[in-house]
Amino acid sequence: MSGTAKLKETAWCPGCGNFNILKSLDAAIEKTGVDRKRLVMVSGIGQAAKCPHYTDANVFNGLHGRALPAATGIKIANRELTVIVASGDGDMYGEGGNHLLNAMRRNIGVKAFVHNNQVYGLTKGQASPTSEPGFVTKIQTKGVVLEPLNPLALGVAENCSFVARSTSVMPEHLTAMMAEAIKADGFALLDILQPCVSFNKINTAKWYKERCKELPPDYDPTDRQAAFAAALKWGDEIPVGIIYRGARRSFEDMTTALAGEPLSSLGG
Amino acid sequence: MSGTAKLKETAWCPGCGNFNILKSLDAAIEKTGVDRKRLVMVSGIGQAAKCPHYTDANVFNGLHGRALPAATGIKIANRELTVIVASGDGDMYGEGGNHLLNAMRRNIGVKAFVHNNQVYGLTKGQASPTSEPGFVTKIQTKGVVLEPLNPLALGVAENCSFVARSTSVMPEHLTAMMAEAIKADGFALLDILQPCVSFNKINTAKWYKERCKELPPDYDPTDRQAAFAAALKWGDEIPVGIIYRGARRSFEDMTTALAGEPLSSLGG
Amino acid sequence: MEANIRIAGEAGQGVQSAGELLTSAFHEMGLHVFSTQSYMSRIRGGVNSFDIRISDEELHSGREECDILAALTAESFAAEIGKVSRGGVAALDGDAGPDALSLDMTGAAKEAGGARMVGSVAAGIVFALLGYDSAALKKMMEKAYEKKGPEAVAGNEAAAEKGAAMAEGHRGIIRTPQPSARSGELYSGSEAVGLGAATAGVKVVCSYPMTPSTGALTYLASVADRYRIVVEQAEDEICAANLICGAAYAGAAAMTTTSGGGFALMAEGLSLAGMLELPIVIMLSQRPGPATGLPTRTGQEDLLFAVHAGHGEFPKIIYAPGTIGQAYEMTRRAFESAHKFQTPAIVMTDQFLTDAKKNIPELPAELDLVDRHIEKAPSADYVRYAVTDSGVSPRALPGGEAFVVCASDEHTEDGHLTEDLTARKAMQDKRMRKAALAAAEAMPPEFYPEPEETVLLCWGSTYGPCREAVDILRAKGRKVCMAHFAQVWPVWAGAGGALEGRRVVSVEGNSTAQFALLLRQCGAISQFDSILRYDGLPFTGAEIARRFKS
Amino acid sequence: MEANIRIAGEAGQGVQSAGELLTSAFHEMGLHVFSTQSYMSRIRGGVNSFDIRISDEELHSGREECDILAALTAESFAAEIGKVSRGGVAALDGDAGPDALSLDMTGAAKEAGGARMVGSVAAGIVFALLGYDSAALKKMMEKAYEKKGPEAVAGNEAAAEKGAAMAEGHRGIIRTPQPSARSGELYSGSEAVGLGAATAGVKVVCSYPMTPSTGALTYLASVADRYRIVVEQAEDEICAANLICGAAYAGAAAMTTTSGGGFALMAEGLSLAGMLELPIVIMLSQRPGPATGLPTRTGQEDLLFAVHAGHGEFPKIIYAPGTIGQAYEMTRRAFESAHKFQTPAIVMTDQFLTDAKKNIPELPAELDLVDRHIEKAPSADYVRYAVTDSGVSPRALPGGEAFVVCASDEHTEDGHLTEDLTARKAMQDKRMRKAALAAAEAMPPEFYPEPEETVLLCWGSTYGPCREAVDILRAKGRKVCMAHFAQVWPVWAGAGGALEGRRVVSVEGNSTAQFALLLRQCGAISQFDSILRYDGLPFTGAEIARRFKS
Ligand SMILES: Cc1ncc(C[n+]2csc(CCOP(=O)(O)OP(=O)(O)O)c2C)c(N)n1
Ligand SMILES: Cc1ncc(C[n+]2csc(CCOP(=O)(O)OP(=O)(O)O)c2C)c(N)n1
Ligand code: SF4
Ligand code: SF4
Ligand SMILES: [Mg+2]
Ligand SMILES: [Mg+2]
Repeated sequence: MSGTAKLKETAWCPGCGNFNILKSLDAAIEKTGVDRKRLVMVSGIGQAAKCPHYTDANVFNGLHGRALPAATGIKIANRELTVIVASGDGDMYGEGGNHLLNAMRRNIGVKAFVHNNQVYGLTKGQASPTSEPGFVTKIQTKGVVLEPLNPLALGVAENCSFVARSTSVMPEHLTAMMAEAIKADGFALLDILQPCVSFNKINTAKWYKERCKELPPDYDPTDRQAAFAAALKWGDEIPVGIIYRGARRSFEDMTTALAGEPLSSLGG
Repeated sequence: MSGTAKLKETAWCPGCGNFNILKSLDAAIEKTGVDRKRLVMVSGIGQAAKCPHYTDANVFNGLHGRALPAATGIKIANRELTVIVASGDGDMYGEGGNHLLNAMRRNIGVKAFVHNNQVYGLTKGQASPTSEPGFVTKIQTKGVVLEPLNPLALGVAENCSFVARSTSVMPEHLTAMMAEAIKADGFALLDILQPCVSFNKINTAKWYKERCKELPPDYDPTDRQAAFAAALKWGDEIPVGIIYRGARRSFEDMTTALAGEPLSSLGG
Repeated sequence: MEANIRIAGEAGQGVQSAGELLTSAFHEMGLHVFSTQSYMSRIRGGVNSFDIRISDEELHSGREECDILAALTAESFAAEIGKVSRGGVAALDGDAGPDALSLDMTGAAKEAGGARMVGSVAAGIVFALLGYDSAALKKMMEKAYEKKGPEAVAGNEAAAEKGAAMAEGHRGIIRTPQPSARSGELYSGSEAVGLGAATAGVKVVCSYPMTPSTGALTYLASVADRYRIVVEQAEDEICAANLICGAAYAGAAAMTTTSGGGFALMAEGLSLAGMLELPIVIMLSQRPGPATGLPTRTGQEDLLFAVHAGHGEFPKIIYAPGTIGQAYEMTRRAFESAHKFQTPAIVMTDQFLTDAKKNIPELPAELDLVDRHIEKAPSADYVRYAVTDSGVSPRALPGGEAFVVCASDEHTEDGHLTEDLTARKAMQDKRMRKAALAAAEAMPPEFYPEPEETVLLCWGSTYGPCREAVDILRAKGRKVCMAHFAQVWPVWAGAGGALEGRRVVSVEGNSTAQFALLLRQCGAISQFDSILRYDGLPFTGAEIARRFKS
Repeated sequence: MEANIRIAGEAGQGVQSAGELLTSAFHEMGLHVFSTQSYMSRIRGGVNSFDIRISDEELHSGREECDILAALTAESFAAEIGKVSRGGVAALDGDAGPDALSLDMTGAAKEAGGARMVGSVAAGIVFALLGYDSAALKKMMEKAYEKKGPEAVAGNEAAAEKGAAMAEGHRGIIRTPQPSARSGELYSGSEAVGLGAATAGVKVVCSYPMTPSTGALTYLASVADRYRIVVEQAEDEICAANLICGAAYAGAAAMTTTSGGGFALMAEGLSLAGMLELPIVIMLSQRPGPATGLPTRTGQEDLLFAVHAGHGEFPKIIYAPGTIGQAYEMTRRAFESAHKFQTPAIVMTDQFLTDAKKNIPELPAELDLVDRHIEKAPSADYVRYAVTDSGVSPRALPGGEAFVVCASDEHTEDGHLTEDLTARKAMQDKRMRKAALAAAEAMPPEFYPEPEETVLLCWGSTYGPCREAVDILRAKGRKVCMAHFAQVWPVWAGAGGALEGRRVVSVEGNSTAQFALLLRQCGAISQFDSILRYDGLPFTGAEIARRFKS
């Protein structure tokens, strides 16, 4: 085994949605023909954030909540790298909320795949920003009273260049969405609904399966008003698919200092 | 002069929009009959953030970007206080972005009045999150390439309970909006377009005057789709008024430990 | 007479529940207990273990070897079998080979009602091996599973019985301490911190979850109704720090709980509390770093960071409880000092102490409010930052008769921002006078049993292991004592005098002897030796004694 | 022979432009110059001042008194009139009373083309009072206003002439240094830091604006095209710290610029860089705290915080340039060391140094890249965190033949996270070996002129004032020298030996003598006296000499 091969054994719970996400990720990488040597998987801290260690790729597993700034730095330093962030809902929507807002604004060519299990897994079951109202935990003993964060609506509101949702319970769909995100120019947000068998007894695989429905074929992701309506849908039916595509140029293309050879090739 | 009277002299530039905002604030406090002894003005750091010092009120002038968490703590400790945050666009939309998102989610009874001059004033003219694309500064030497943050669309997307816009160039309107925000239950975001005569030569008083138009009387701020459309409007016409009212209960009302006398009255 | 029992297995197998159950049962029987936990940063799989040390005398720490190992997986068996003491016994749920007991614990659990009861089977085995009657165990099971219904109680009891039956042939194989009267109550370090805060009058707790600080947060949430506390999960640690500053300003005793990385994010807020003279309390529960490090392990690596954290210069008070009882007391004291000196106070714990459980004299659970030192009727010319001789200014709350104005910029006495550089100096001097005052009132260390030629210097959770090491070394005739500092900042002014002429050996859970460096920074010592550990595990008394060189 | 000229007025009146203009003009004429700025945290109003000290010999600091005061407002006149030296002269734009010149500068400016040219009128007055010919001033005006068009040039020249004419009656009232050959080039501390970084090869600069660090950021933005640098404004300092970690990982030399509060927010990211062994550079430009403090003033209050910042233990290298030349050199060295030891390096400056301008030998502006120590052809079994004797592991970049894996959790040599506690210890030891290595290569202090009985200990920007104090004191026969540390961490191992037997007087811009405490923490000194200043203004040589007690 080469010293830098991926970890063969995961630290995930049997039955966790993360496994499917990992499989879809591998499939999407194959499908899009991404050169793994030029692929950097970035994450923060959490159960989902361990994902990069289980991929054959370069890995930057940084701080909780700070995957996006690190990924941005990586992409700026070497824009020839494919930079994928695979991390949790707490990581990207909680601690990392400001960076998400600004990655959208910056439209940096980073793909954010958010393993959204609507709970803090690694720290044993506290509410995450996407936990449903009423969700009871050892901290939220009377149930969550905060309005869940809607990452998709946020993306539409901030004219994010790519906003999509999929779920680990629809692995092919997930692979397709990941591939679309990778192919898209600029920043891409892919929210991936994922069961956590250990701490989320509400939003189970069954729950997601019953609700997640693909957007109709005539859905137009460039229609911002329609996208906003789609982004707000939650409940008995949860749309999955490409919710929105903002018409934007990427940060890399708008930054003159990034024309030419990668910055990382300059230096002593 | 009592030791705790307001500062008589401001540190603002002559002609600055902040003066009108301060006047409207005073008018709105009078209009709503807020007891100044029970009023706490909270801010972070910036030119706008000096505002609390020029009001007759209690003042918590904290850290750059952190006005909202402090205000939240104040409101939790004593829900009988009226808590108004008066601070800048850099403060609340830049450094404080994550707190804004979460103040909306938490629906804490704090009123955020954002003096939005689309620039960093105190630090001498760098781009703020709301600076327009192409805005040239000593840091953004080729002009801003990031998409401006849209705080109103953000509010609509996150179902914020009160989202409004006004401008220092329409002082009566501003007073009315402030009064509405103060009267509303839960968290209120009021974005106030304000000229900065020293560093923003684009978005001048004239520029705002020419563009800001009140929403039509039949506009329904509870219609979320319409609100989203209104929030996106920018350019030749910029709507001012109450953009959105999310149907929400306040954090104070949903938190059992906050029933009864203020927490601040308990203790040795 | 004592014994150390270890339950080991995967995360998610119920190692912790079984351990908790045994701990309570032993305590209920009238044994002294000290339990510790060692676990991985994952939810399922891996190797976790739970130690319950029992004795007929008071205990102060854990032990590296165990006398009974009950392993629920082959992996954990392999990891721990080398640490079974001579004369000890090991059992594995599976084929353990010739030197240990192979017991089909899962099979027994299934028969009793389900594989997830395997921990109760193990508990039953342990009781039999120790030669104890399972009555106490059953009593605890009733209590623990009451909420889950009579079936759960019956199932677990059956599982324990089956376990006891499986090990019956080896009953009493271990020499065991004799139970006497049930003494004191069981508390974990987390609970003690939480209870200390609750009784002191904390009203606002705002934190972002982070191991190993989450235990105290969870405990506080569990008693929030009883004490009327708002426990709010923040979006990040920066919010937490600033929110409690706001709450403290408005008059509520306020606190946050965190660990190294979260504390780092709070450094700016800490400086704010110093500037605004706000009584906030931070529990900093340490784990090994840098960065994410070993998130579920123990360490004492953040001392110098904590002492110097925050830009600019301002007073700060830091306690580092050594025992579970001190965790309660020092947390209360942190609230007291924070309010007395109007400045932030920190309680430094670590994974070892927060997760450890021990029976100690019952901690008062009634409200016993610390004085918030509030000026209830400020005069007409009240100013928040009056320059006083002591440096402490009368503190009024907003909402009363006087405006309370504060600014993170330098300010005049009335709290408004100023650029008058003379006022600046006066204000900085005023703030730093509080540091001098706090220093004058700093706690002396505990010398155990009394000052000696050689001093094992320690702070925080190393108390127990160090104290045991002193007992071991003194039994061998070494002139050794312990000096434990439960307050690490400001350093007690008498430290230099008390340590003068003695050999100092600093025993610390870090790689640079930070506390000794701090004492040297203060001019209290010049030379020192050290015994350091930073692999993520706590010291044990035996280890310190072994590594001690005269 | 020397003179100190002060222009004072409101923010927004052009005090700074006039000061810059005079500074360049004096330098152009062939004088030695040292300029400093003192301003408030506001955009208009208040009292700002700009000092230009001129001499026929090299200068090292500013002075408290001035020989010429040109005040543009009554308020600034009142604030500064007491600081005019005996034999000096003051002029006010308005009625100055009997002891100073009342000159209608605004009137003259209006005549010349507009009130906003009042600064140029003042500059003309200054030139006349000094008895200098305005040619050099006009030359600089041409340069400064070229971009604004011929009208601006002509207007300002006319303003200067009117100013000179107004003061003609007092021409040469001041004894003035004689210009000789134009020597060296003018740089501010900010420019020197920026140029050092640019020539060293920085490719990614990510910062959030914060006074007084913004100058270096602005400078870097202004040369971004020339050196091909991405200068990106972050949404907050946490982004900045983590973004440069990512950039450094991917191979770009990367840096951030900040001040105390922003640095506090970066503490977690600093710990990350320590754990991932990333070569990041932070310029920390100090101002007085705590919290927002005095945002536009100077101080040296963040030393102990910086040295211990970040949770856990990891190596860190900190420079504190004392001069503008050193600002360039130490920034370059920070990049060198960060890459050599693969760990974060910090350059500590402050408002005084970043805003100061002085003529020094021209700094090389060509790229002179520091070695990034990159393994270009990693072998098939390459691992990022190989445990080596030195502690430094061969560093490859992602995108090449080998995967580069890194984790903020403790990790094995291949960079993957681990909970193997033996691996943990090996990895922590490996990292800390780099600290030892860095310590062995730490810079000795500069003794000026040579070691003496009494040592004025200093670090960072206090160099100049301290050096001047030594000159003053030695002229009085005192056996005093300066020991200036341009590297403050790790502390040079020889410090103890070099200072032994000497009296140490620490001269620092803080209230607790932090550097002396740090030296004592390291065991290098035991006793010390101190001369401290923390009102937001820099020391002057005369002040130190005055406050020095034998
Ligand atoms: C600064 C900081 N705060 C808190 C933590 C503790 N922490 C680690 S992971 C996590 C939450 C994980 O939740 P999520 O991102 O949803 O990932 P999941 O485990 O659910 O996949 C927290 C709070 C940390 N590592 N760093
Ligand atoms: C942590 C931190 N970072 C940076 C700063 C510097 N700073 C002070 S105010 C400000 C921006 C102010 O812009 P804005 O909030 O829009 O207020 P304005 O001055 O325009 O009213 C900045 C960057 C600071 N005080 N603290
Ligand atoms: S805790 Fe939840 S999210 Fe984490 S691995 Fe287990 S099931 Fe998956
Ligand atoms: S800098 Fe701009 S925002 Fe600030 S006071 Fe001046 S005009 Fe107003
Ligand atoms: Mg999650
Ligand atoms: Mg602004």
